[in-house]
Amino acid sequence: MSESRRDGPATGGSTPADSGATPPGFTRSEMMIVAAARELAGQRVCFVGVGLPNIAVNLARLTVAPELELVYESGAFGAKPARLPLSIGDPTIVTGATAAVSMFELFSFYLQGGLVDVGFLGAAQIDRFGNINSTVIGDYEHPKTRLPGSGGACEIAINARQVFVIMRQSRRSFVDRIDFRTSPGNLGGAEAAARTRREEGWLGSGPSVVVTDLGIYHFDETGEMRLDSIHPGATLEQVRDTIGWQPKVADPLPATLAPTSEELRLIREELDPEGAYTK
Amino acid sequence: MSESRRDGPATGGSTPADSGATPPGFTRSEMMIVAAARELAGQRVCFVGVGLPNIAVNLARLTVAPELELVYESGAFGAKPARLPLSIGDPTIVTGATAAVSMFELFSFYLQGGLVDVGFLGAAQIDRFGNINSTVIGDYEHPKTRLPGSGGACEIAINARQVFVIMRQSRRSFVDRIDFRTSPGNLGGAEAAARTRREEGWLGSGPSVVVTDLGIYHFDETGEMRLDSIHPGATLEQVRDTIGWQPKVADPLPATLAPTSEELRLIREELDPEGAYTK
Amino acid sequence: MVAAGTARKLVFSWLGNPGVGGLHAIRRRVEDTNPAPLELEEYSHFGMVGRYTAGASNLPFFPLRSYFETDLPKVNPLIRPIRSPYGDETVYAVPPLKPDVTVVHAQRADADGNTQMWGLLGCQKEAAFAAERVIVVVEDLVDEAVIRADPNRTVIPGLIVDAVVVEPWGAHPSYVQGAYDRDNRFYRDWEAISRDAATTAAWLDEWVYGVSGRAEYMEKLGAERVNSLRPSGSAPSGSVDYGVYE
Amino acid sequence: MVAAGTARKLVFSWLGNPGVGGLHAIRRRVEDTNPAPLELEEYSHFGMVGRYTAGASNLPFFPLRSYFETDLPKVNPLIRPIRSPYGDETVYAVPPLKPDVTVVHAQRADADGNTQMWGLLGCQKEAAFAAERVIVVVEDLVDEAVIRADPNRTVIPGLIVDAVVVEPWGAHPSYVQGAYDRDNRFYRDWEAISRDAATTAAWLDEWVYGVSGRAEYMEKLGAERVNSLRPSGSAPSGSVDYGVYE
Repeated sequence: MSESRRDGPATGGSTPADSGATPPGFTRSEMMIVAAARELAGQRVCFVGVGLPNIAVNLARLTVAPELELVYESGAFGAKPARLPLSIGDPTIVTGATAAVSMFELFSFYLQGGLVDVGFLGAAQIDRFGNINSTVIGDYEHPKTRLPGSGGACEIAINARQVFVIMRQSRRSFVDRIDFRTSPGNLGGAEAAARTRREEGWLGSGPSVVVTDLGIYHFDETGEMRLDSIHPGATLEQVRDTIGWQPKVADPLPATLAPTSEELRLIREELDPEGAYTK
Repeated sequence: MSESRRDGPATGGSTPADSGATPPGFTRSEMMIVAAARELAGQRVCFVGVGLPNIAVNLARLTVAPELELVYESGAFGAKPARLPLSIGDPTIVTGATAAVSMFELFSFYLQGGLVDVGFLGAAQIDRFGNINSTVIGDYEHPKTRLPGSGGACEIAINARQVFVIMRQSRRSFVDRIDFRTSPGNLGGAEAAARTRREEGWLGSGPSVVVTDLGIYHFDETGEMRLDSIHPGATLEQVRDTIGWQPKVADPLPATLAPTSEELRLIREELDPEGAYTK
Repeated sequence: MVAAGTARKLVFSWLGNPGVGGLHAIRRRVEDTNPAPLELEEYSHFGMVGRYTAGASNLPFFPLRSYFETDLPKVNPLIRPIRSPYGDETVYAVPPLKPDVTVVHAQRADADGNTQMWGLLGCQKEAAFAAERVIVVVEDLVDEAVIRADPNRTVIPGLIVDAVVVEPWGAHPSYVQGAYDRDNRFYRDWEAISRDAATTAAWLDEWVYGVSGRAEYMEKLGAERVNSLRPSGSAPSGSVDYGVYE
Repeated sequence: MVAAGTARKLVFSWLGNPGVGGLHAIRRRVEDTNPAPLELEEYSHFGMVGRYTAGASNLPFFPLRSYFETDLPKVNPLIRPIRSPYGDETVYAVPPLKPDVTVVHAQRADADGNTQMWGLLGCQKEAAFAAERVIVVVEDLVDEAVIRADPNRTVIPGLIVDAVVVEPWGAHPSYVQGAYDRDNRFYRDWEAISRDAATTAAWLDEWVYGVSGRAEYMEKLGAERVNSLRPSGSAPSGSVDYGVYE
């Protein structure tokens, strides 16, 4: 992640708004997507998950990261989709791409081979150390909610050089204890995680950013999430109400720069005219 | 191997000639190539080794086995070479082939996956049980002659459903003990070989025919080579003089049918006009 | 098949309506065992790719760097650690998967089943080589000469194909690169249809049991909708030269 | 490099003059340690393919069904048995190979190194992904649009390419599918040249040290010989349609 980008909001942003209302002009989902896209500045190869990562990464390609090479687990490298694909299995991913390869090749040579800089994931549950659940809510054998499962998320978390997460925060999603560990984050803390990664020969250094509808989190030296930027219109109270633990908060806490009119235009007119991601 | 083919020479052949001279009209090499090609009648998928197998298999495709699918370890399946390739890395193998694939795919899915009916090999040394050496003559560390090595021969012998061998016989090549086992045949005998193949999960059932410039050998129930047909012009004395053990000989011993004029025409005019294989 | 109750067990790595949401018919069977429980054997994507690769290669296992420090090996005892014979490193292994039948959809095949595809390849090749039987469904049946003109484009050789079904639009509501688009409306509609067992059953009655085959199904979809799925233009690959070597 | 004495060790699966015979320069070094001994690390073809695949995939080993009951594991202790975690089956493993440099020859690449090839692919892809550095030598430098028009034809992405060398006829005496033929005369002549250290040295003086580069080398070969290597006709792949999806 580029430092200038990371410092951007701190120097250029306004102070957090007191009101919990969404400011006029953009939605919380739009702010989340824009914030996530900006985090990709300076990155080269990004493995794109289904759902919110898909629109964030495509926005980044059109704005802060024109050189970004998009990898879709379905088997495309260097994709330049002419429209936002709803699914990661979509013909627009292939037409005009640099390479269309088998999933064996994609997972073996690109991901496991260490060529992916950022794995960009969504999730149903996350804990303070960035461990992720996308498998079940409740007990595995008799789940309350059966979720889609790993897809490629398990190996992306282990083999991508770093992991970005984008998800809406709530008491059900930001939990003290995830019900199932689908993708490892910083395990029980930074020190143990670093040792495990070294001993088990992981290429990845784990999660580095979580972008939600309320703010942007990075991971501190203990391996725990810390709120480093709060979105315009969001309050600390809202943040605390939607997290199942006492979150660490940067001090001072800058406000995320609001979406620019160009970022909003790209989302609304080019990427998601039907509002599938931004409702 | 088709039974009619196998019995062919016995019913239709002449008795062995007394004279050791090559009969007029064809060379020993031509007889060897023709005999080897005929053994391929009824086969579907043949993995073609470099050298003599290459011309024998291509002759078979033009005569007794028009449906034969040629697999070249360099990565071609269903090759229809418009000329005889000198090497297995030759563009004529690809133009007009059914598929051109990576060596990973060829060795993994086609060979190891069990789709190859016949692996057709040449060799420098062979013993009575069909074990093959194509690595060194003499000691491995300080060889008298350093040979090319396995190439694909090692895994072909293990994974092809059966193995055909074509080689000129001599005291140096048909030996009591090979100097190095590059490709396993019937090991120390049929019974032990069958047990080993079962226990180690081999797909192949080992060598089934050896064609030389003097005759055709199959393997009997003990797993040992037996001379089942002698080429016109060759004598039993010549056979025994060029084998490093007391060879088993079928009784009665039929003579191999001489090459037909069409077989000779194909070799001389279409496959090997420069005589690279038939000198 | 899950909704219709004909599937007993799923071996899988992802269960979703891509880009839309969950799969309610599966959720009903897993969460409520309605109408019957559904057995699950769960991997990640790479795990499934490895399973097909081992199946196609006749290997007893396939090694991969995944599953470290996750709960997947705990709920699936077939995901097992394996130690490298070089150094003391341990990775995970998955067992071979050899489907009874693999069905592949492709752009074209010849009468012998030699099949070519372009676009996303997934793990269709590995799944085909791993299978006991292979059925290829194609948009176009072509002459053998078309296949042999571009041997690097061949993904599945006729050698392993048991049947070729010529069924244009056979992949709907999914897509075929260059032929038609993904029918996103279908996936979005499915979200509402599949939420309820009764509406799901009604849909099956109308669209599966109620049509004689693919042709009637496409006719029922209507020409306007079908035509809207055609690509807006062509994007030719261009031709390369293999050369004549005689 | 073996003849010139600059190579110290060979890691290999086959040492021959394809279709012609042995390699005398190697034989001299191995049999007579002349001019110096040559260290050998020997596998089979599939073993080498497995080594590159493990290197490209960052796997600590690659399993394969080969080497059973042969002498190869005895002379190469890096070929090791590995037991399957499913049942009690044992297969063999080879260790990853990560070349310092992989040099690949291909028909075409764009300026970013995105490389396409057709014809026999060997294990060039695996060797490239396994390598620390990749040099691509191509017949033609093409526009990025040519590559992107046919993404399934891309074998090596520019992402892993360090240098693109545009050198027509750069594969001589070998061939390039569709561009020129294998110069079999060269391989046959080499048999006699390489039989003797002195004639080998003279050849190196004339054809390697004595020319300024590939262009002079081709000129020295002569137009007649070069022209005789061109394919006798063209064999076009034909074009397929990826479709525009906007």
